[in-house]
Amino acid sequence: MSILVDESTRLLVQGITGREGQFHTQQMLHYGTTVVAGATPGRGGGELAGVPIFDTVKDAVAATHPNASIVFVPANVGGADPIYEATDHGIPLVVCISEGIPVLDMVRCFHYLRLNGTRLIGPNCPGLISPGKAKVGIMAGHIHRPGSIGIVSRSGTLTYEIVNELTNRGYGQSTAIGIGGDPIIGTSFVDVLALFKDDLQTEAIVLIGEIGGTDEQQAASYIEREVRKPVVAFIAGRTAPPGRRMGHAGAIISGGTGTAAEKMAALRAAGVHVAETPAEVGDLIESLGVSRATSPPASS
Amino acid sequence: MSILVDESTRLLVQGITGREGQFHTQQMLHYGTTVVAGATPGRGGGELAGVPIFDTVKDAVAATHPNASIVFVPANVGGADPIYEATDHGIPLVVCISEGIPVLDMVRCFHYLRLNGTRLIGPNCPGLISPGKAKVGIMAGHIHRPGSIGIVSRSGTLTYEIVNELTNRGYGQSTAIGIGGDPIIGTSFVDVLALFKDDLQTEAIVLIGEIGGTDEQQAASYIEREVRKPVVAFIAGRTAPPGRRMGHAGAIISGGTGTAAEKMAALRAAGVHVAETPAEVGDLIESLGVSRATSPPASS
Amino acid sequence: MNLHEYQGKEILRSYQIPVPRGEVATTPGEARAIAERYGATVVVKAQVLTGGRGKAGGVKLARTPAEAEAAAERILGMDIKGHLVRKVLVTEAAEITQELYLGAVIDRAGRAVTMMTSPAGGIDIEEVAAKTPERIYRVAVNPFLGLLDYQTRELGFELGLDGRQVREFTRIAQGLYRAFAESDASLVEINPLAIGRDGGLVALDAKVVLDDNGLFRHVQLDARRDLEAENPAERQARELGLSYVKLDGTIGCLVNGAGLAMATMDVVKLSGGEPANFLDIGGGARADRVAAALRIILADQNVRAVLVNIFGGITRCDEVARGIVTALQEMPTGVPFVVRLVGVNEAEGREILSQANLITATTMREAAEKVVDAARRQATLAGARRGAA
Amino acid sequence: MNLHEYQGKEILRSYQIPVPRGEVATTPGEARAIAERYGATVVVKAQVLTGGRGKAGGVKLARTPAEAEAAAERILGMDIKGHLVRKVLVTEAAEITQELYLGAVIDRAGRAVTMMTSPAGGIDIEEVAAKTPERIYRVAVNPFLGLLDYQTRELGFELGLDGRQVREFTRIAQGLYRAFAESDASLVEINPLAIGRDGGLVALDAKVVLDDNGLFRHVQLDARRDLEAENPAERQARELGLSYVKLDGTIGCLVNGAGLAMATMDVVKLSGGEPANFLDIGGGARADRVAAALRIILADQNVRAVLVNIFGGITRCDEVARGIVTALQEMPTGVPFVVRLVGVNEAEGREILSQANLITATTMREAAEKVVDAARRQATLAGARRGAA
Repeated sequence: MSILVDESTRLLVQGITGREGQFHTQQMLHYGTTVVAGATPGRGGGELAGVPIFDTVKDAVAATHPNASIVFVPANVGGADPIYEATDHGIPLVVCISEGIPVLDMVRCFHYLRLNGTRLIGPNCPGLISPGKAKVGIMAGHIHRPGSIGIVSRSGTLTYEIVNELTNRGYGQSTAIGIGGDPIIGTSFVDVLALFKDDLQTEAIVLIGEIGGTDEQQAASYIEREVRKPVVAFIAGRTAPPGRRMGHAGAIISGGTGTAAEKMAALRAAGVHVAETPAEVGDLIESLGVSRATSPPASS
Repeated sequence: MSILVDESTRLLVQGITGREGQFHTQQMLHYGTTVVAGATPGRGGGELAGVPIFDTVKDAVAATHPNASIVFVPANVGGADPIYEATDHGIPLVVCISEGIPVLDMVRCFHYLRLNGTRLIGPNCPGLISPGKAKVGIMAGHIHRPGSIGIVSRSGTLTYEIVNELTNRGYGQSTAIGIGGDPIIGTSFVDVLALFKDDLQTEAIVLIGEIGGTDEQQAASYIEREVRKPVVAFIAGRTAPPGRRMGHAGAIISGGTGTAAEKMAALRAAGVHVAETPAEVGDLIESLGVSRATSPPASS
Repeated sequence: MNLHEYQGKEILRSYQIPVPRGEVATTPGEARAIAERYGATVVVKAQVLTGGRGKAGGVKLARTPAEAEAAAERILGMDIKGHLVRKVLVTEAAEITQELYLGAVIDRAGRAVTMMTSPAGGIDIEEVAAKTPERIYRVAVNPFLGLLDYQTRELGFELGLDGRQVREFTRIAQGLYRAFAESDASLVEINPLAIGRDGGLVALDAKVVLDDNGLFRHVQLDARRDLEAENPAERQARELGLSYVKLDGTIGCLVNGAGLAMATMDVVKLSGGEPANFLDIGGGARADRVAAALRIILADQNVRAVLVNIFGGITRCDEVARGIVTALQEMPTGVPFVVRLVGVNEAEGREILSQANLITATTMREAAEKVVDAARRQATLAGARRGAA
Repeated sequence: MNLHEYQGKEILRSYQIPVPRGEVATTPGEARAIAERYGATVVVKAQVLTGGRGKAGGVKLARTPAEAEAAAERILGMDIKGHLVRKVLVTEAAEITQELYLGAVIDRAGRAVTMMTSPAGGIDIEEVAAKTPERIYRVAVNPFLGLLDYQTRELGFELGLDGRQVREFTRIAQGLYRAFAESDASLVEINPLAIGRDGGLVALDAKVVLDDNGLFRHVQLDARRDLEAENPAERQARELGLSYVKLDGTIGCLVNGAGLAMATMDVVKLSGGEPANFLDIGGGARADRVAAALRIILADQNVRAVLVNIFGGITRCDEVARGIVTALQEMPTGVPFVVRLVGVNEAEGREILSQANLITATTMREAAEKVVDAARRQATLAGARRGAA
C-alpha cells in the first residue's frame, strides 16, 4: 500500500520552469514518478523533459487530469496562490515545497483547504516518497528503499539522516513524508499517523519532531488513543534556547512551551520509544523486530 | 404545522432597547410570541416588559436558550455583526429586520451562514408570522389568521395588502414570510417554497415578487420541478423604468434583466397563476378551491 | 450612487491602474488651456450620469487646443437623455490596437462579486452578453479570500494576452477589485481597457456605481456626489430620507412601502393612467414627512391628480389621515386627491379625510380608477383654461 | 523580527489606539529637552529588544526635566541581558487605576489568530497563564471574517468594563487586530492597557513581533529593523541568508538543514560539549556560502573547535568538500575541524578532506565525540599558552 502517493499518482508541477522546478522535475521523472504536466504562466505550449507546460492549472487539469500537485513557486512571488489554484481546480493532494509563506496567509489557506477537503503537505517541506513507487518531493531517492516503516517528520536533512540509518540497517520505508517546518502546515503529525495506522504496508512508525508548537504532544495523545503499531520518535532541539527561531519558522520555544523535553515526556508517557540520537532510532527499530525490506532498493 | 416559527419558538431580540426593538418586542409579546431575552451591549441586567436583557448574545444564550433571534440593530451601527453573533452562538434562525447592510457584507455573511447551517431571513425584511402561534417580525398581527395559505414575499406593506385581502375573503395563512428587499438575502423564494411544499398545513402558496434579480425565475423553475401545490403570484414593478432603484435596494432592472414581464412570463410558463393586481390574488385563490380558515382569527 | 467618468478614473488611478492624464473643464477656455498644457491630441468627453453620450455627440477628438475649445463649446450645455452637460473631461488621446472590457459586478444569483472580461470591449457589454455571450469570460470572487491572482491570470490568458500583458492585466484586475471592495461598489467597469501600440494596457473609461448602503462608511466618496447632476426633486427626497423616482406621467403617487408603491403605480397604469413618480414615505405617519412628500409631488408640473395609498398595519390610519390633512392645510393646492386608507382605525381615518373634502376609496383598483378620472378632468380643465387664455 | 516599544507604539498610534505622547532620546540632554517640552512627569524607558528591563532598572519615573536627564544618564549604556541600551523612550506618565492585558497571537494548535485579554495586566502574561489561567479570556479570530465586534465586546464585558469602556475597548482591540493583520505580525501585545483616572483606556507599552516571512511585503516595516540592537554576527548571517543563532558554548557547528543542525547540537551536548551556535547553511554547496558561514563561526572568540555535518542528499559530497577546502584556503585558522559527510559521492568527499588534513568522521556520534575532544585539547593548549605568557 503506502500512503498518499504511489504508482497511480499523476503529478502536476507548479512553477516547473524555475531553477528548483526544473531540477526536481527531472529528478522525480528519473525516480519513476508520473509527471503529467507543468504550469508556469506565460510558458504554456512549451515542454520540459517531455512534460507539457501550461499557462494555468486550469488548462493543465483539462488536458492531463493530474491527481497531485507539487509547488515550487517562490513564496514572495505566489504566496499561497498556487495552492488555491490547485485546490480550486479539484486537485486533491498539494505538496508545497516553497519556504517563506507568511503565517497569516497559511491560517486562511489551512481553513479554506479544510472546507474543500484538499490535503496539503507543507509548506516549507521536502515532500514525500513511497519508495519504488513515486517521489513527490526533493529528497534523494537513492537513500530510500521499499519497506515497512512509515516516516513522518518536520525536518528535511534530519529525515534523510534517519532514513539513511534505517536503510543501511536493512529497513525500508512504506512512505516517508516531511510535513514541513512552518508554524501552520496543512498536514499534522496526527493526520499522517491516522493514515499510517491503517496502512497495511506500515509495521512501525518513526516520528521526527522538533521544538516549537504542540504538534508532538497532540501526536502523543493520538498515539495513546488510536495507534497500535510501534512508534519511535526523535525530537531535535534539546539545546535550543527559548525565544530564538532555529532555522525553521516554526522551531521556536515561546512562552516556555514547545521545548524538546516536554515533547519527549509526552511521547514517552504515550508509550512511544524516544531516541536520544538519530542513530538510536535505528537501534530502537531493531529492538522492535520490525520486518527488514524484502524488495530490492529502488533505482536511484 | 406552519414553517420556521411556532409555539416552540423561543425568541431573542438583538437591539431590544432601541426604539424599534422596544416597540416590536411589546407587539410580539402581545401577539403571544415567547420572547425569552434581549441583548444590548451595556444594558445587561435590565429588563423590558419582563424580558431580561443581556450585554451579549453569549450571556443570553447561556441563560435563556433561545432558538431564534430577531435583529433590530441599525445597519450603520452593527452591519452584519449581530447576525454573526447569533450564528456563532448556535442560534439556528436569525431574522434581520435592519435595512441598509452593505451588499458586500451580505455576500460574505451569506456564504458564512451556509457553512454554519444557520437560516437567515432578511435583511431588510418584515419578518415572519405563523398566525395564532408566533410572530417574529414587525407586521400587524391582527390582519392575519391561521389557515392554509403559505405566503412568501420580497415586500412589506404589499404583503399586508394581500394578506388582508385573503383574510377578508376568509382565507388564513399557515405562515407569511417577508424575505426582504435587498439584492443578497439569506433565504430565497426557492428556500421557502421547499419548506411550504412539505408543510402539511399549507395547501396553496402565494408568491409576491418584484423587479430586480432573478429570484422569481429561479422560483419558477423550482415550482415546475418540485412543487405540486397551487401557486399564485403577483409581481410588482411593471411600470418601473430600467436602471432606477425603486425603494428596495434590490428592486432595480439592470442590463435589461429583472423586469416584471420576464418574471411573470417565467412563472406563467411554470404553471403559476399570475395576478395582475393584488386584489386578483384573492380571486385566483378562490378559483382554486383552497380551504377557508377553520380556526377563529388570532387575537390582535 | 453613480460617479462621473473623471471621478471613477481618480479612484482607478489611486489603485495604480494606468489612466491617461486628464482634467475637468467647465468652460471652453479651460478645455483649451488643458489641451495646450498637454501639447497633444486630446479627447473632450461630456461628464453626464448616463450612457450613450458617444452616440449623442458628447465625445470629440481634438488635435489642437483650438479644436479642444470648439469641442467643449459644442458639448457643454448639451442635453444628453435629459442630463445637462456641465463638465467635460479633457484627456490625452491614446493610440490603441485593441479594446477589451473589464468589470466587477455583484452576481445576485451567485451571491458573489464576479469579475467579467471580454475581448469585445468598447461597446456596451450588455450588447456583447446578448449577441456573443461566449466572448465574455467570468470568475466568481471567493467571498472569503477575495480575488486570487490565478483567477485574473486565467482571464488574461483567455483574452489571448501574452505573459507580460497577463501580469499587467493581473495588476489592473486586482486594483479594480480592491477599488470595488474598498469603496463598497456595486459596479466598477473599464470599457474600453485598451491595448496601446506598445502592448501596454490603459483604462480609457471608467464607470463606478457605489452601493448606497455602503456610503455611511465612505464619507469621502459620498462627498463626491454631483448634486447638480441629480434631479432636484430626487435630491430633495434623498436628503429627507424618502425614496422618490421621477417618471413622465400625470398621476402623483404617495404610498407607504416600496412594494406597495410599485404595485400602486402598476394599478394606475392598468386603469389607464400614467404614474408621475414612485414615492415611498416609509414607516410612520408624521405630518411633516407626508407634507414633504406632497411638496415634492406637487412641484412636478405634470401632476394632474394625486393618489395616496396607505396600508396602516401597526401604524394607525387616523394618524396618517391627520398627517395628510395637516399637510394640505399647510400647502393648499388645486390638484385633486384620491386617498385610500386601509388598516387600523380605517373608519376614523376616512372620517377625517371626508371632512377635508378629499376623494376616498376602499380598494386599490377603485382608488386608481378615481384618480385617473380626476386627472383626466383636471387636464380637460387645464385645456379649457388654456383655450380661454 | 522584534520591534522596540517606541516603534510598536507608533504602529498602535497609526491605528488610533490611545498612547501617551513620547519621544526617543539617545542622550541625557535630549531626554531633558523632551521632559521640558512636555512640562509633566515623564517615564524614561530603556529601548532594548528583551524583556525584564523594569527589574533591571531600565524604567524610571522623572518628575522634573533634571530627573529625566539623570534617569537617562543612568539608563543609557546599561547592559540588560546582554543588550546595550542605546535609546530611551521619554513618555508622559499616566495616572492609572487598573492595568489590563490585551494581545493578539498566533495559536498554532488552533491555526488561528487569538485575541487574549486579562484583568491581570502589568505583569508577564506567561506568569498569569501559569498561575491564574482562568483570568485570561480568549477569542479565536475567524480566518475568513476577521475579528468581529461582538467578540471584542464579549472580552470587554468579561473584563468587567462598563458600556462606554467596552466601546473603547472594542475600538482598541479592532485597531490592534488590524495592526496585527496588516503588518503580518506574529505577536502584538499591549501590557499594560491601563485604565486612567477618567475611566479611559490607554496603551502604556507595546510589544510587536513581525513574521519574518511577511516582511517582503512590508518594506517600510523591514526598514525599521534596529541593526545596532542585533548581534553583529547574526545580522551578517541574516544578510547572507544563513540561519544563525549565537550560543554560549565552544563548539562551532556548520550543518545543512535546520533539523539536522539542531540534532547535531543535541549530539554535541550529549557527548559532553557545548554548542557555540546554531547554523544552517541551507541547500547547495557553493564555496562562498560555506566560507561566509565559517567566517561567522570563527569570529566567535569562544569557539575552540568546529563540527561540519553535511548530509548530501541530492547535493554531491565532493562538491561540499571542495567548498570547505576552498573556504579554509581563503581563510586559514588554527581551530581544529571535524567533518562528517554522508550521501552521494561520500568517499570522494572524504578523500578531498583527508588531503586538507581535517579530522573526518562517519557517524554523528563519532563526529561529536571527536570535536568535543578536539575542543578540550584546544582549550588546554590555550590554557598552557596563557600559563606561559
